[in-house]
Amino acid sequence: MTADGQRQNSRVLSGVHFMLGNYATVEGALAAGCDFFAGYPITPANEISERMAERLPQVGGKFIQGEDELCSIYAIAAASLAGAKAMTATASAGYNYYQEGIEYAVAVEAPCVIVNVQRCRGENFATQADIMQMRWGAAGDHEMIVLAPSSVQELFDYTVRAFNLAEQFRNPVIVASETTIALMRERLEIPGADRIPVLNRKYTDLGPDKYKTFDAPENGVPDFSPLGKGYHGLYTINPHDIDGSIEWDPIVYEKLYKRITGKISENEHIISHTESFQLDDADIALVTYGSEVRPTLDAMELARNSGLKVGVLKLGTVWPVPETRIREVAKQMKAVITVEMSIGKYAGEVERVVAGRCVTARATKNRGIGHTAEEILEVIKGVRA
Amino acid sequence: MTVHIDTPLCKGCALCARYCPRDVLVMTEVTNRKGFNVVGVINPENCINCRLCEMYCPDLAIAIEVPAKK
Amino acid sequence: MKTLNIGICGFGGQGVILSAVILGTTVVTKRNMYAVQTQSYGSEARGGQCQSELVISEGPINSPTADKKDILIALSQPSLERYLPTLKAGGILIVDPKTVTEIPTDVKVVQVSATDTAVNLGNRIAANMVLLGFIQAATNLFSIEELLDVVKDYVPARFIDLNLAAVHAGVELAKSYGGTF
Amino acid sequence: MSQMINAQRRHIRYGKLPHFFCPGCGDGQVLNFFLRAIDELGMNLEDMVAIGGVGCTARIPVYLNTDTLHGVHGRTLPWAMGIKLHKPEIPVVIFAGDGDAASIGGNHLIHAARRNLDVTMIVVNNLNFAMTGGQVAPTTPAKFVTMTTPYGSGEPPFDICEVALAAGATHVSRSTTSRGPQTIKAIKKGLQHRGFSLVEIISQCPTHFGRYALGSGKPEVNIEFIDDNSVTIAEAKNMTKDELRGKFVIGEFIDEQKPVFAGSSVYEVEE
Repeated sequence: MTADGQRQNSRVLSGVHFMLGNYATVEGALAAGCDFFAGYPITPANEISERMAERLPQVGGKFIQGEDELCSIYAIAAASLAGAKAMTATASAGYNYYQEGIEYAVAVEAPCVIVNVQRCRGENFATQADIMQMRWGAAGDHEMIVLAPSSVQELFDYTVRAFNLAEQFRNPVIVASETTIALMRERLEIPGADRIPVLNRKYTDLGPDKYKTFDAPENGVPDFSPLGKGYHGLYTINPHDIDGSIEWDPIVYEKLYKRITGKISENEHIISHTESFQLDDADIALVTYGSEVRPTLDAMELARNSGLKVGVLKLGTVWPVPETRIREVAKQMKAVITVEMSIGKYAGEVERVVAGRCVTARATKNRGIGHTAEEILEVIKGVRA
Repeated sequence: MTVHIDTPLCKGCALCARYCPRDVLVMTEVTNRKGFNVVGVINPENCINCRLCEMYCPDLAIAIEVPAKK
Repeated sequence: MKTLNIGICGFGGQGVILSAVILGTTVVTKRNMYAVQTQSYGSEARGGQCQSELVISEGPINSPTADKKDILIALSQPSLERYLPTLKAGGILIVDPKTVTEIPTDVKVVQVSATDTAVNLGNRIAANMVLLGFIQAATNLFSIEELLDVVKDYVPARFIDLNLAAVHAGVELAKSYGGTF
Repeated sequence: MSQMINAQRRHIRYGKLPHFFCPGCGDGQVLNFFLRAIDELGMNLEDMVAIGGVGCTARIPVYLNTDTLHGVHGRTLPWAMGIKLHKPEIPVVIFAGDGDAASIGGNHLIHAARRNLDVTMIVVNNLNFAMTGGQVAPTTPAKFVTMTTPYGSGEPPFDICEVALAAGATHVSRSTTSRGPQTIKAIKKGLQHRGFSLVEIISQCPTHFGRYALGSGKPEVNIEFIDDNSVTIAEAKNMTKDELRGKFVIGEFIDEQKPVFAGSSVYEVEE
């Protein structure tokens, strides 16, 4: 059965489907072991909630439609502390509210996955304008892991990866979905359950007398303890010592935040995921992410057809910035062009990393629809000239 | 009956003295390390083990010891 | 065939999106091809203009929409007027003469009496299934059995017989039209 | 003679006392009452999760030797929902001030009551925002002076119990800190109730409400104000609406059994 997989109720819908992007997000989450979802209605993320409401109870999970976004984000953070693999989904305006709970999840290191189907302000048209709010929105020092899928297949694959990274690093992981791919139906191949890598957080081997909630090596991740089993974990947003106790001490505070951020920034090489297309002989690299990868690849082909040596660096993870790879590419290029669907936000990051190693330019557009290949080609030609 | 006052915890709110029906407890001029005037026991023989002081103390600073039966 | 771009447009409620989804599902799951389906519609819950695009290819598809369509299926007069400029030069326009009154003469037009056929079968709601049957026979992108298998998955159980009959009727219409495009 | 310590102190996390509450604060008393209720019921704190948001009352769970979530204003009930739905067997108790429960978290309160989420919510209502320095709260009686109502509050106050009742809570009661035995009993009933239970405790804040609204920082002045304005449910029955204005009605308002919340979408296998 393949009609968006609607009539199966196993956890992993292995097989070939023609599936809506939002549904593929749900199937990725389930394949990764998601057993808790809380969300609040908002277009164009509703199909995620609707399918979760149908699918989660089938596999023994819990679905909640919260009274608002705040309820949803805190419910998943707390369910995560109770041991759940938890997810929520929203669209840009709803994501604003999530910042509050994301700050908490970061502070107490609660693994969870947040899907943000980016939309234009108040309207359900395509954009990538939240790229900075997904990185910097929450208060306080923090690092974020943000994945940017570019297709229905990647909505599935990256959601699985988001759960794995969340569990591995005990941090919220954001799937930067977009109207474009969320409301698109496309070919989706779901592998057999045995071929989907699933990571689970590490529980402590220590007893409650020896265990300390936030004890971890430098840039490391603390082992997890179950709730209600006598570990008396204190999960507070306030600055806390390794035993969880509220402690205002500048040294303790600095050490805590260096570890919470360092576990991500110092592991960029493990987290980062990029793909390269025809960069080996190229002198112009197009750097892009999310749905903009699609017309950018077409633009590369158009450019190659007219004799221009153009390649593409696709960023599967946008945060942390894949700095190592961007630097490597920039060294070999005459120009790096950032392609994105906003006023030009991530371009600033790319240019920061390129740091004068070559010329930089931007193809930016934010009018509810992505670039066409021809529009990108024009920018390439402009840089050439 | 022995009324134990954990003076480092006492904040001198005097609620124990307020609830004591037998005037066993009274505020003193003694200050603890935090600078609070602490409560003192003046006539422990009057204590009837009602334990209201223990129950109303916001600081868990009072314990009543009942003598072992002979 | 490298890629085939199909546009379907009409009023909301005519099955514009479902038709594209069924076509996409059939080529992807039965023929192991690639397809991308997108849509756009007004903010009305029902009615209003509605448009769906389907790109079919033997390999992965990058840009999800195409400026110019190889096949444009127009199910209402206003949507025809709006989307006719997206028809590729030499492309095929498919219209239902019942719902499109002013049929252009400067493009290759195929008239499919989908609504009348569906009404004769008992319910005009099955007009889109007549069109799907027609497209199957006219394009041969997939077999009628493959199409019927997918249709069964997408329509409510109580309407299956009606819809399967409508698909068969569409195939017959294509035969009278003269087979493939 | 060796020093004997208070028996309830064995429940305090890492023995961390003195706590940070002001002298004579009702929150310290509620902490004490709660621990007595736990002991009398023979419950084990280590099996439980205690939740506090932000504010003075929210610090109570920080001292309890339980698993604790703390530090975000108003979101105690969403947290509780996440835990209860994933691990229904874990008892969850919330300590919320009037700011957490009625102001920023008011909407969550309505919906948790409506759903009959199986948690015990102890609301310590000290009639003002205390931790931030004594600003007006949704429960501050009309015309009283606070730091943000220097000419007297122009806002009508809010009755937390009535809101919970109207929203469908299955156990609601109100007591005051000056009624120790009754409050311990109310907390015990709240903990034993299966379903949403709200136990409101009217409490003194000598430092802020006392000083600004009542003109005295002495705890007993604040306690006497609460006592003087408290009436039982039985007494209230014979009072007019005007007579009841500004009064704290004390007692149990409802105690009934209804199915508890198990998720918005529930899978029922057809036989």
